[in-house]
Amino acid sequence: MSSGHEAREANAPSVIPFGPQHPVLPEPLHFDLLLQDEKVVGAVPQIGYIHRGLELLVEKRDYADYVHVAERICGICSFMHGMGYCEAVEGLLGVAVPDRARFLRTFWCELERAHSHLMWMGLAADAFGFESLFMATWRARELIIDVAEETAGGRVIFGSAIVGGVSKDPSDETLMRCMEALKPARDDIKKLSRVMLQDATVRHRLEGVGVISKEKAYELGAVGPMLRASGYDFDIRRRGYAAYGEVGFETALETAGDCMARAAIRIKEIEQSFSIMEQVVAKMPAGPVSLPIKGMPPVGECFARLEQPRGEVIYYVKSNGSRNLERFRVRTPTFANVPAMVEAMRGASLADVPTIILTIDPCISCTER
Amino acid sequence: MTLPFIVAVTPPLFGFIALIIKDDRVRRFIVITGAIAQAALAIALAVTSAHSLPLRLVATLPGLDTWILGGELAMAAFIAVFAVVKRRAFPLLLAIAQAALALVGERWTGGVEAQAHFVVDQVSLLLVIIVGVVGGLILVYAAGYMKTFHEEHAAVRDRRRLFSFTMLSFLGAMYGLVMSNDLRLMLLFWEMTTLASFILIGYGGDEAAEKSAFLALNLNVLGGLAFSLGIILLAARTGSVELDVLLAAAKGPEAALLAAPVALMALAGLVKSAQLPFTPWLLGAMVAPTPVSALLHSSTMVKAGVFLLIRLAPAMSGTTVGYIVSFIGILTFIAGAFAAVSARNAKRVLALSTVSNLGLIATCAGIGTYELVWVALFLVLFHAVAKALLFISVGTASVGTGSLDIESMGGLVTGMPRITLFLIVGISCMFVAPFGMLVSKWAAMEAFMNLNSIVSPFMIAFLAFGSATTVLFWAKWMGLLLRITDPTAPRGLLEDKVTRYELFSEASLTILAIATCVLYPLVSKYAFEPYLLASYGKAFGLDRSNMLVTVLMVGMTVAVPALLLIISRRSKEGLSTAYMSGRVTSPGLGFKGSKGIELKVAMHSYYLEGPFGEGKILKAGIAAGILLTLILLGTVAI
Amino acid sequence: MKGIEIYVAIAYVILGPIVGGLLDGLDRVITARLQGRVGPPLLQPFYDLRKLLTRRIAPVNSLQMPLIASHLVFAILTGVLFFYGSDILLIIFVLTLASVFLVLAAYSTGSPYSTIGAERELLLMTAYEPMIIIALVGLFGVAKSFDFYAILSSKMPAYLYLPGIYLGLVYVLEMKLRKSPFDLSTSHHAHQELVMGLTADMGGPALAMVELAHWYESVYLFALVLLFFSSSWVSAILGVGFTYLLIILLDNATARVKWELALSFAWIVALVAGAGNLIPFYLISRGSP
Amino acid sequence: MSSIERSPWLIHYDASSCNGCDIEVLACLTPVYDAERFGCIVTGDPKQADIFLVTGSVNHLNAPILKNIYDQMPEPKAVVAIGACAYSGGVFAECYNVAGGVATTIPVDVYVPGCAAKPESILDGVVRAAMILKEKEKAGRKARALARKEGRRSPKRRAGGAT
Amino acid sequence: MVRFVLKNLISGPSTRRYPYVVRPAFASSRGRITIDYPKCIHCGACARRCPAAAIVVGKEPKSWRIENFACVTCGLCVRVCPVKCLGMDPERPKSVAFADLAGRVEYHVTAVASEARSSEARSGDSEGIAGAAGA
Amino acid sequence: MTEKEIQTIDEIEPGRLLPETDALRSAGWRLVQVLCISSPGGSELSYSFGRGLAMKSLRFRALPDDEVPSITSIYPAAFLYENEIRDLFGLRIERIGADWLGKVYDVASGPTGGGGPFSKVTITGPRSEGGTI
Ligand code: NFV
Ligand code: SF4
Ligand code: SF4
Ligand code: SF4
Repeated sequence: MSSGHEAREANAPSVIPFGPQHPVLPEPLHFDLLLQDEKVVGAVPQIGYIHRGLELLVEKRDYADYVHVAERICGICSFMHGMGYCEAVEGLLGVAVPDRARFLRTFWCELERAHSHLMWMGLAADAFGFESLFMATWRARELIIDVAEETAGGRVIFGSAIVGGVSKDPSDETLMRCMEALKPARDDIKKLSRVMLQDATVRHRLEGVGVISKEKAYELGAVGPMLRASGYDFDIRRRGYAAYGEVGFETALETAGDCMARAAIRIKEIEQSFSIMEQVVAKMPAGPVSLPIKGMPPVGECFARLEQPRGEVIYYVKSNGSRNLERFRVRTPTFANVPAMVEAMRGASLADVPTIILTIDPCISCTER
Repeated sequence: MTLPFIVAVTPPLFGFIALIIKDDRVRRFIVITGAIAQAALAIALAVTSAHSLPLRLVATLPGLDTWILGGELAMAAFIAVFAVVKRRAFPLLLAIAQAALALVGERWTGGVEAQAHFVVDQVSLLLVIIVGVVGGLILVYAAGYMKTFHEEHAAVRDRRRLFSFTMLSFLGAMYGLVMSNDLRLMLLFWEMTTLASFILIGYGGDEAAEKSAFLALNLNVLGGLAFSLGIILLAARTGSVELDVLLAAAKGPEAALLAAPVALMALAGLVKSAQLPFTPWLLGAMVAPTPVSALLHSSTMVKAGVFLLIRLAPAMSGTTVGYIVSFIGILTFIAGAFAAVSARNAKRVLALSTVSNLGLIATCAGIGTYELVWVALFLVLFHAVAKALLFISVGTASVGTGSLDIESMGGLVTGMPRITLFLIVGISCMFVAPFGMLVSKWAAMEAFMNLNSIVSPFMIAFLAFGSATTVLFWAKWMGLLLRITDPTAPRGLLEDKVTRYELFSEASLTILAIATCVLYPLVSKYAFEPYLLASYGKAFGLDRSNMLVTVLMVGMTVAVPALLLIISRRSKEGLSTAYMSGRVTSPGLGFKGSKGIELKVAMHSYYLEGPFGEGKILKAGIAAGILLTLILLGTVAI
Repeated sequence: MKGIEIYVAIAYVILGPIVGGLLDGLDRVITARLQGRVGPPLLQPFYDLRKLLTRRIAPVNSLQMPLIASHLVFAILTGVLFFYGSDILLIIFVLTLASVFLVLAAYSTGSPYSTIGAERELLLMTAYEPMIIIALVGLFGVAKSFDFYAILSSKMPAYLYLPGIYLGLVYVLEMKLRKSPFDLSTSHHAHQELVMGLTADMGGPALAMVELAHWYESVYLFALVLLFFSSSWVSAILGVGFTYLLIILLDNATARVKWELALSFAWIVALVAGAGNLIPFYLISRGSP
Repeated sequence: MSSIERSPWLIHYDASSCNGCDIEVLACLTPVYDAERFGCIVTGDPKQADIFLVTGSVNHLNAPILKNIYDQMPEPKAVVAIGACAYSGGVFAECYNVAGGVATTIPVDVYVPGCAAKPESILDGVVRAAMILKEKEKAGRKARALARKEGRRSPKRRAGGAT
Repeated sequence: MVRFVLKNLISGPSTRRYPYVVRPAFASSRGRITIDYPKCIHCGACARRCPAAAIVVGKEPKSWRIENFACVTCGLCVRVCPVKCLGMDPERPKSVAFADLAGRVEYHVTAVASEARSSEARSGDSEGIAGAAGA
Repeated sequence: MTEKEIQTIDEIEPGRLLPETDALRSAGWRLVQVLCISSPGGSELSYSFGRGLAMKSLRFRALPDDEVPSITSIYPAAFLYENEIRDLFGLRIERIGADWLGKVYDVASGPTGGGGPFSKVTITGPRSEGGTI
């Protein structure tokens, strides 16, 4: 049988298993990596480790209760999953949520975006071996998380979205106080962004790595920061769902299309989130935060589209008139970004693999559901 | 007849017998007997003459210069015939030039009477022993290897009789060369080695072999021409053709006159030792069967080149010629080391490392202080033993794995545990303290430091970079050998084709390699220091306590791992599996990859084409080498 | 002549790990503080080591443990020779020997992460060796000796003559001590592309030996730094302390670089800061005997 | 005697968690919670880990991986199952690709409640697991001593010649 | 970054020294479900709607129990209870060793009809990590 | 605030998929999602395309034994959607650019007799052994 000696073809690449258990990947994901020295000449991903099949669960849950499952599609973009599901169901029902609920939803969306982007920044820093930057970003993130817990009741799974509105109603004073409490985080983030964007070693790791051109990004269906970093202006918030029609913000854009550009986009968006939150708190209308939802949903279907931290997400619900929906489906941003990620990986070096995987800010949990 | 003479003629004598015997087994017996006999004679010569060095011998052959001339012309004719048969114009031209030069030169060198035709001193004896012992072991190895070689390569015409003859004669020529004091004689032997190597490199008989053989021939004959021109100039200017006279004169007022002849002879040495820009011939010579490579790289041919350079060291020391030679040497040293990083063919790695090490020897010889000559001599010794061991072990390994690609030696420790041990010892000797080559490099650094010249920091910097790089490719190779992907696999499955001749030579060389590392302080004390004292008036040896440290460390380096290995011999059931990112692993590191496809981990070493691409480094090196060579020739013209 | 040296060398064997462990522990505390954390207790490295030694884990193959143990033995031996006053240039080569054993141990496992770690460690060795050699040559230039004690007692403020070389040495010490930005082959933080790289297949006692060897190594590496500040006690303490903090600070203020940069930068540093310092220094001091 | 509780090294594997518990595990390392105070290091390498933190539920694809990581950890070891998913599958218990909690595949030593589990809870769990490890180590030592007394060699003695 | 980390060094760690210092939970935190058991009418609505199947309501004999480790604290049961006897306590439940889980059902924060106790009463049984970390 | 205008859904003949998709691509639309809904009588596939903030879908029904052509020749990035649908719904999709060989999620209740966990198709004929799921 094996003599311990391996016959080799000249110049054949090395084959190594990358993942599913890999400290640099917070989530299980496997690649068959083909390497020449440290250059990646092939990467075949394998997913499925987190696949739960939760879309099918909609057939077993009351359509209104399913939001608690939807929230747990992912613990990072959890609130928006809950809310997106709600938006889709509300569209099906043809109801409009109260104004205060719209504003609170916007507030939490942006809170989530900020914490997600900061989390990403930390993980990315960790992936390229910048431990203290990781520590610093996550420390700033804790302040955001505290605000989430205080206003919504949960640290990562906010749990405040329900069909017809929101389940928590933090007082205006609480919100103001929270905005105040976020100040130090904002200051820290400003400093850390400078490190992220200007430090020589970080630039060495990010600049020119994993470049995707504008055309390619569009073509491959990339969304969110991935697309905007290549210079394509696309932000579903422009559709003005929730309270986005009533706040001002500028779409963050970069043109380089490399890892650094994606980092820059996210950094800009953190600040943008804070500014939207400020506007929302300032304009917060009074009133109820939810509508009573009764009865069965009508037969029909509805799409809802939201801008998640990682990009556009598309929810689809279809009802056959019973308490249980017939089909629920979510097309998550990472799902759309995977082809672009595989493209970006081409010709990278092994040390870039984590960086590139992380700059699309992958969420496998969202992707596999 | 004196012993030196017997030593020199014994190998060709056995060669002749081998040439006429058809039966394989009888011939093998003859060759092995010859190998052992000449090795024994070489040792005997060393032992008996140790007290009375240097021996000065006068050849009593009447009409010696006519014989020499006849020999030169015969060889030129031989080359010419070959060139015509193979339809190659350049070698023909060279042959004609060689003959012409010999005839024309006769005017100056013809009547010169030599005081001593042969001088045997410590340096000669060092080479004699290397040629005898290492060369002899290679011949024993060849007896086993060539049989397997022809079984495996049915396409190659079996010309083993010629092979044995040439190999043995090669040793004879080397003996003559290293003992010659009369430069005309030295040139004659010099040309003989050129011719012998030409035949051996072309042994395979195919296109590539022929091409490489002619490349080697062309460059070395060119070198020979320079040599011959140098002798003529020497004779014309000083009226002498003797090496010791030359060296003595180099310290006197006539030194300036000698610059040109020394430069020309050094050039010949550089060619033969495959320094840049002449390196390609040695790299091309890889096509020859392994014993030939082993012979060319360790005890003969290239060693003849550096031998001449070391001989000339006192004359080059402090002169422009010397500096140029040392720059060519250090350039070759670093280029060879860098280029070896990206080489995948085992023999090529060895060849590049040879080139690199010879570069260092040339550097030392070019600067030519007594300390550096000490270093150079040790480099010659350590390199000869270790390289021979490596080449022949690689040959054996390649038969087992069916490839010369070092990648195919991955995990060789399982398939060929004994050969792996030999290779490990050989590799260790090449790059890691406290083994020979590194001790020499260390001594070289100290010597440069003591040199207190402006070139010192440059040389040290080059040395530092070069030797750091050697770690890269040697350790990589070593790691590759030890890679165990399946610890439960049975051992030694690939060793069935290994003959006992091969094992004998390899084991002997392994022991010899370690022995030289242990015994080198003695060699220094009893051989090199007296020599240096005689020719420089000063002796050099490393600080005794440091030498002792290195010797003790050799002991530890061998003993500690061996001891630990023995202690840890346990049953195999207690082994765990390698870390595979959580993947469940089947024996031999198989895993279920993406899409459910079964894969096996395949790890390849780094070859770093980017920074260390062999092609571009050699190209740059050759360009720089040509420039330096032109400068060298320029000094001749001036 | 050799009297006190033997005792120092013996003291090193006994106290080396204590000093090395404390340096490591202090490093972890300082690092934590730099990151705004409390960090582990100062003695944490010793707890870790003791724990590792009690863990029971089978090796991956029969070569692994002997090779790792050899690594430890030769790491200690390097230090012993160092403090015994052997030629430090030779010691640096022995140091390479010790590292080679570790690299071979990693290779022997055949596992992908260990192997890549080993390759990278070799690259790092290639990267830092020239600079270390040049540093020693510089020290030789100052003290005209390769003996630790001779240099120590030369009372020359080497850092004044060799500022470039000192900086270059700090630069490559980051590599030798496996600190960011050069912790490519293995690192104490798992979040890197190679898992633990070089040490990926070492657990329990195997890792303990590697750690121990690392402590032993760090002691003489800092002793090497000491040689630059040997002019007085005050400067020695300040100099080494400063260097230690500088290394930790750099560790915390940089991302991990890729091997291309590590190699080319280390070489450039060796050439510019090292040789660039050496050559003028050599020219100036050539006149003096 | 035992030092394992002073230096519990962690390995984390995300079985099929929603990331909620995962990022809370990571949060434990960051300045506000700083698990290193207890001597914890997160190592990615099972061979160096003492405590196995698992988040999320098990499915047939990740079960062998969990098992493999568990097997590669040296004895004694402890498993901490974090979050509702790791306990029972949480809200996903009924999904077709969820086999259940971590205990369906490897023995669990500590459960940490929550969805997502809070960092404080995770720290609780880790420290608890460290105590359990200490007990296990003691028990193991006793068993080995007993075995030695009886003249048998414990079958799981460490192979390797270093110590 | 150098300046940033040096500032950290000076301003001291921002670590909350849990378990020695325990920050009180936010009032709105989702910690764990509590029950005002006497009010419960055993209608089973909470159990039916619970997405994690964490509540089991027994009709005969009457009982109500919750597995805190399966509960995802979504609060749905609180919202659907017709008599509003369920509540959300911001304090989180403690982690538990497997052995305890099997042997001591209290950790399920269970209230059985015969011994109508709120989960609150049981929290004292669970061991925090204070003791452990202090060791 | 879900706007109805994003739900332009064009019902097409199954055979028109490739030409229509091609036309959309030429018009600058990009693929944003593929949706499959299974019912006992067959599957309904919706291919959604986006341009700016607008979205429109092509929809057709595929009978249990229909072979659906892959659109990876037009939109290579569609491979993930198609692999997923094939694995989860047991639909036959032909010539996917990057084929995951039925292992994209590698689900436990893998394709039994051609169905997938999401499949509600009642299959008759040769592939019916697995029955409905
Ligand atoms: N939807 C969603 Fe996501 C994804 N992908 C989002 O930002 O994180 Ni888990
Ligand atoms: S327990 Fe909750 S937060 Fe944790 S992984 Fe499961 S769903 Fe996500
Ligand atoms: S819903 Fe309320 S009343 Fe009904 S069983 Fe549950 S706790 Fe009791
Ligand atoms: S909070 Fe949610 S998960 Fe917990 S018991 Fe109530 S309904 Fe069930």
